[in-house]
Amino acid sequence: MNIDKRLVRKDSLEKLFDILKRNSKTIYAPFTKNGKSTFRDTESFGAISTGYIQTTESAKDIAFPRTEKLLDFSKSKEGMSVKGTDLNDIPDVILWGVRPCDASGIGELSSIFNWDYKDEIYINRLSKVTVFGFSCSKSDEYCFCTSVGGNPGNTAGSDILFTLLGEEGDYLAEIITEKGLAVVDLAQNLFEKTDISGKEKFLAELPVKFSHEDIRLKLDKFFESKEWIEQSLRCLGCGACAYVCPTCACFDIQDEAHGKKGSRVRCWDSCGFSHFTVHTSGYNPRNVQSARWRQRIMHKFSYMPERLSVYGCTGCGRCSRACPVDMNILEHLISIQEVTV
Amino acid sequence: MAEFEPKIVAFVCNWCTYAGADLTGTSRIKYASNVRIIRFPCTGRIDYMLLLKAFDEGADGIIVSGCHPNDCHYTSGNFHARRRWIMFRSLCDFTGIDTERIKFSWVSAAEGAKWAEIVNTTVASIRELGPYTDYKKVAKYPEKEVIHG
Amino acid sequence: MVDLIKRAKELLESSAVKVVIGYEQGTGNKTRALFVEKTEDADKLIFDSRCIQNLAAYVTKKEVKEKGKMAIAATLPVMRSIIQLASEFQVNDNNLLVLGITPESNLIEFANLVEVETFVHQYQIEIDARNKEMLDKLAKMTSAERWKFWVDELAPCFKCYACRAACPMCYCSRCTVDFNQPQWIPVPSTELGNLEWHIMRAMHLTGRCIDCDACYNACPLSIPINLLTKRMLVDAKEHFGNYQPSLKGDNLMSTYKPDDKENFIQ
Amino acid sequence: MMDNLYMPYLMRIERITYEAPGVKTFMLKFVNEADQDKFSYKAGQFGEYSVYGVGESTFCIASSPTRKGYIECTFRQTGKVTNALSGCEEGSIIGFRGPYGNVFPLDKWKGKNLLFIAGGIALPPMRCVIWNALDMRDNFKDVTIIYGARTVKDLVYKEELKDWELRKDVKLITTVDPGGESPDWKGEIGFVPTIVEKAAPSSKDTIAIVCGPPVMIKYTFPVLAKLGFADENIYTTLENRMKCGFGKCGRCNVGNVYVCKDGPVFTLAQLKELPDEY
Repeated sequence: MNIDKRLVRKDSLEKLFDILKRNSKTIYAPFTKNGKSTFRDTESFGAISTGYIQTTESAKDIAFPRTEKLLDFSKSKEGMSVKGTDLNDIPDVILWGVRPCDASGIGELSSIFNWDYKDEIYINRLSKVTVFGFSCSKSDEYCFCTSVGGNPGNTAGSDILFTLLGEEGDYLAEIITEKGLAVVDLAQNLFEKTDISGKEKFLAELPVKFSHEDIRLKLDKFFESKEWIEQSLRCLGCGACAYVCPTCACFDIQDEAHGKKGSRVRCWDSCGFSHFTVHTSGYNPRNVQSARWRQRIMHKFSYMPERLSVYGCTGCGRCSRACPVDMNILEHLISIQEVTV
Repeated sequence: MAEFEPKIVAFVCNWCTYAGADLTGTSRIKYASNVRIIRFPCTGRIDYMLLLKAFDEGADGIIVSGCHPNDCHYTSGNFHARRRWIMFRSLCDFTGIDTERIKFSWVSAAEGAKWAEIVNTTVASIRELGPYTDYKKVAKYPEKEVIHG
Repeated sequence: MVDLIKRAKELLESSAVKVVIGYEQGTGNKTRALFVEKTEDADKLIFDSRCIQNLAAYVTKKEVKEKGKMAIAATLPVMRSIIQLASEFQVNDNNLLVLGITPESNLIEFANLVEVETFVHQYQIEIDARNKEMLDKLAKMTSAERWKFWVDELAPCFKCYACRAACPMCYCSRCTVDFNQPQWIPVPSTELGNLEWHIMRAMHLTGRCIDCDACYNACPLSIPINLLTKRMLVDAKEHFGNYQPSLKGDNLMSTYKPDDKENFIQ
Repeated sequence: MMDNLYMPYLMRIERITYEAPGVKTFMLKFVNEADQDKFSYKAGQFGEYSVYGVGESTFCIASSPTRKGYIECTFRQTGKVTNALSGCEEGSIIGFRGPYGNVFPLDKWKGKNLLFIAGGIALPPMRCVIWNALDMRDNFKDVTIIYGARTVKDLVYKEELKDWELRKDVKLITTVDPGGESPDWKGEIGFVPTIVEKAAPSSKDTIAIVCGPPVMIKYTFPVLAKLGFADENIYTTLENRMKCGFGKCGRCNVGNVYVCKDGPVFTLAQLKELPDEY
């Protein structure tokens, strides 16, 4: 559909929030605790964090929760009964305040969960989500969306994209999808007709720092490079980067049971953990941190483009911000581009 | 509604308290039947994680008991255990785990009556405190569908 | 830090050590670990008040250790960690040289770990005022309030194990949570499982933690998990006397006294 | 509505065979007949077997698709799930989802000689294709099986080995590591690569299928090369750690190749293209 442009007054956002709540929508919005922001089920407009360049955690939780039931089982005298997750229980959710890099990350996550085998739990969760993207008017030294094909006003992945028109201004709302339109229908009078164009001047300026195509080509012959060892020497092998990443989808499957009842659950996992690939025999194909760091970069910039035709990185810079030892992905990618093979 | 019957798990050492509990029985001393006894070679072997798991699996109270100091079959197992209990108990206190629900005691093989008394007073006090709903609420998983942050 | 750069160059030139672990300028206002193997890279070494990462976490890292003898730029918490690690046989004079940085930011080189220990023992481990206040606040709460506090604080934990990775004392090649027979702690992030993990972490660090705050600084969600180990430190002091890491290896939780006092065992 | 990808079939353990110390074979039947009807697989594929409350474990389907109405799996008791499986009795219900992965291209092999080389617990992944080939025996020329284990006790499928030994249309060579023989052992003594070299099967018109512990594979490939086998005619199966089985969980990839989707069956020629991460 064509993108429909509307004007939303500054003070209308709160009204919109209330209308959505009255229509029994669950609203996931940025919430700050201990100075770190994540997306939470939010009851009041006032609780929503604002002014962030980027939330600490990504919004992927909404379609790919950190811990998620796949099925329930129970044993009884009559035998074993197994029941899959009831997809009808998934609520309609508004994902509020997502940055364009996060919104576009949904597409990359989906490419994994739709690859050949369709993961209907993920698909159903996502189908219930309406994404309210908010363009970026600020960026920091960790941002690099423009280097991986995005931009601070990218509409990809959002159902409605709000762009703040100047510091104290109103919002330009771009209605991108049918889902977005459905929201407009609930609050017609808040979305005023407008002929404003040219949101670009209100967006953050972010020069391109590297070429992701070049990186991909470079990686084809980079597997054995010593660069991986040098880059990963200070990496401590935690999972912070993977867990805050909007596109990291690696998971583990575990059974959690109490007595005769239990569930099989899917939970996040990370390729950075030393035990991620260990065979039962004890043999580990990726037995050093450099191999695991290489997997992380190769997966995002070589394997995913080759197999799924998308890059596994949106340039949000979260992993670099979250890293306890300052592994800066942007810096490492630039040095990969610069190093001669 | 039926009266609340506390579920108590007792972690005891083989050499003293288990033998003591045995004596309670052979002496025909009656005591509350709410206790499930789990026997260990020594109190030194009783990992604090086991106590947490007992609550996780629905216990309302816990008894940990072994040989009196200086009486350990392995000389020093209970001394090590005592240090661990001191620190674990204060960590429980700090994290808000109800320390009233974990009773520590020394019961020798000759103290059948003491064992009965420990069990009876524990059952009585847990009955007073009621079911450990605070813990069970948090352990409600896996009934809960999705755990968001 | 001119002294440090000079000394690092000398050590590398004379092959006295193969790698010098220090700090360099990181992204923005951050600093980060630097591994100097070539003398020319020593010029990147810096030291200032921002250098708070506990570098002792690297002396047990396989990939770093394999390089050969290490020298480490060590602030007081790092030195304490190293003494504790030495008492647990993880480092020794043959594989580690300590380039101490005094609280006054002066370079002080030690001939051996015994000298490091002597130096470290001049200073008491003190909990900072802000955290002390937090501990007091928690102490005044009711048990139920504390329970709620911790369940709420730990619920966001997604188990990235950055706390474990950043802690110099968490050097086990296979952590309890990586075992599945038995599975003590659920692999997924769950409310109770998170609590169990952090209780277990605090217990494993009791008598070993030297209060460097590496776990808290590493946590991407800034969960105040260091309060747990701090409280353990305070309580250990109260029950078993003043605690200092020591080469004698008499770790608090692996030793006992027949007259240890308690008031709760019936 | 789409099917839940993670929903296993309920399987009843019909029969348990004790194969070797710690090794058992389960014959599994579908609890729901409807599942049985829609289920089909080919030799080489694998599945996720689960004990409810414990977890899932990945291994191949060890029975031949030509034998209808059941599947079999053989596993060694090593980890959490295999321990729990080992504790199951006949009649117990376990979970199975699959089949996943690619297959041995039996159709492509028609008219050729087949040489199966297996070591230890790696006979099961090959058993499906051996029986599959034997059940359509006329399609192939000579069939040779070389199978070795550490000791006589560790040889799996002892009954079937007897069966194959008696068959005139199969040449079976069994071997045990030096020191692993029993007083009445009549087979070879020596490591698998050595025995392959000694047996010196012709590489002409022959497909070699090799399965075994990494060290056996490592030393067998050069022997086969010496015998004149082209890399394209040597097949093996990889067994990387997996959780999902269908290319999502992110564990099993070797470079950009996913063992669960692109494998587990690979030719040596394909393996040589892959980075050394398996």
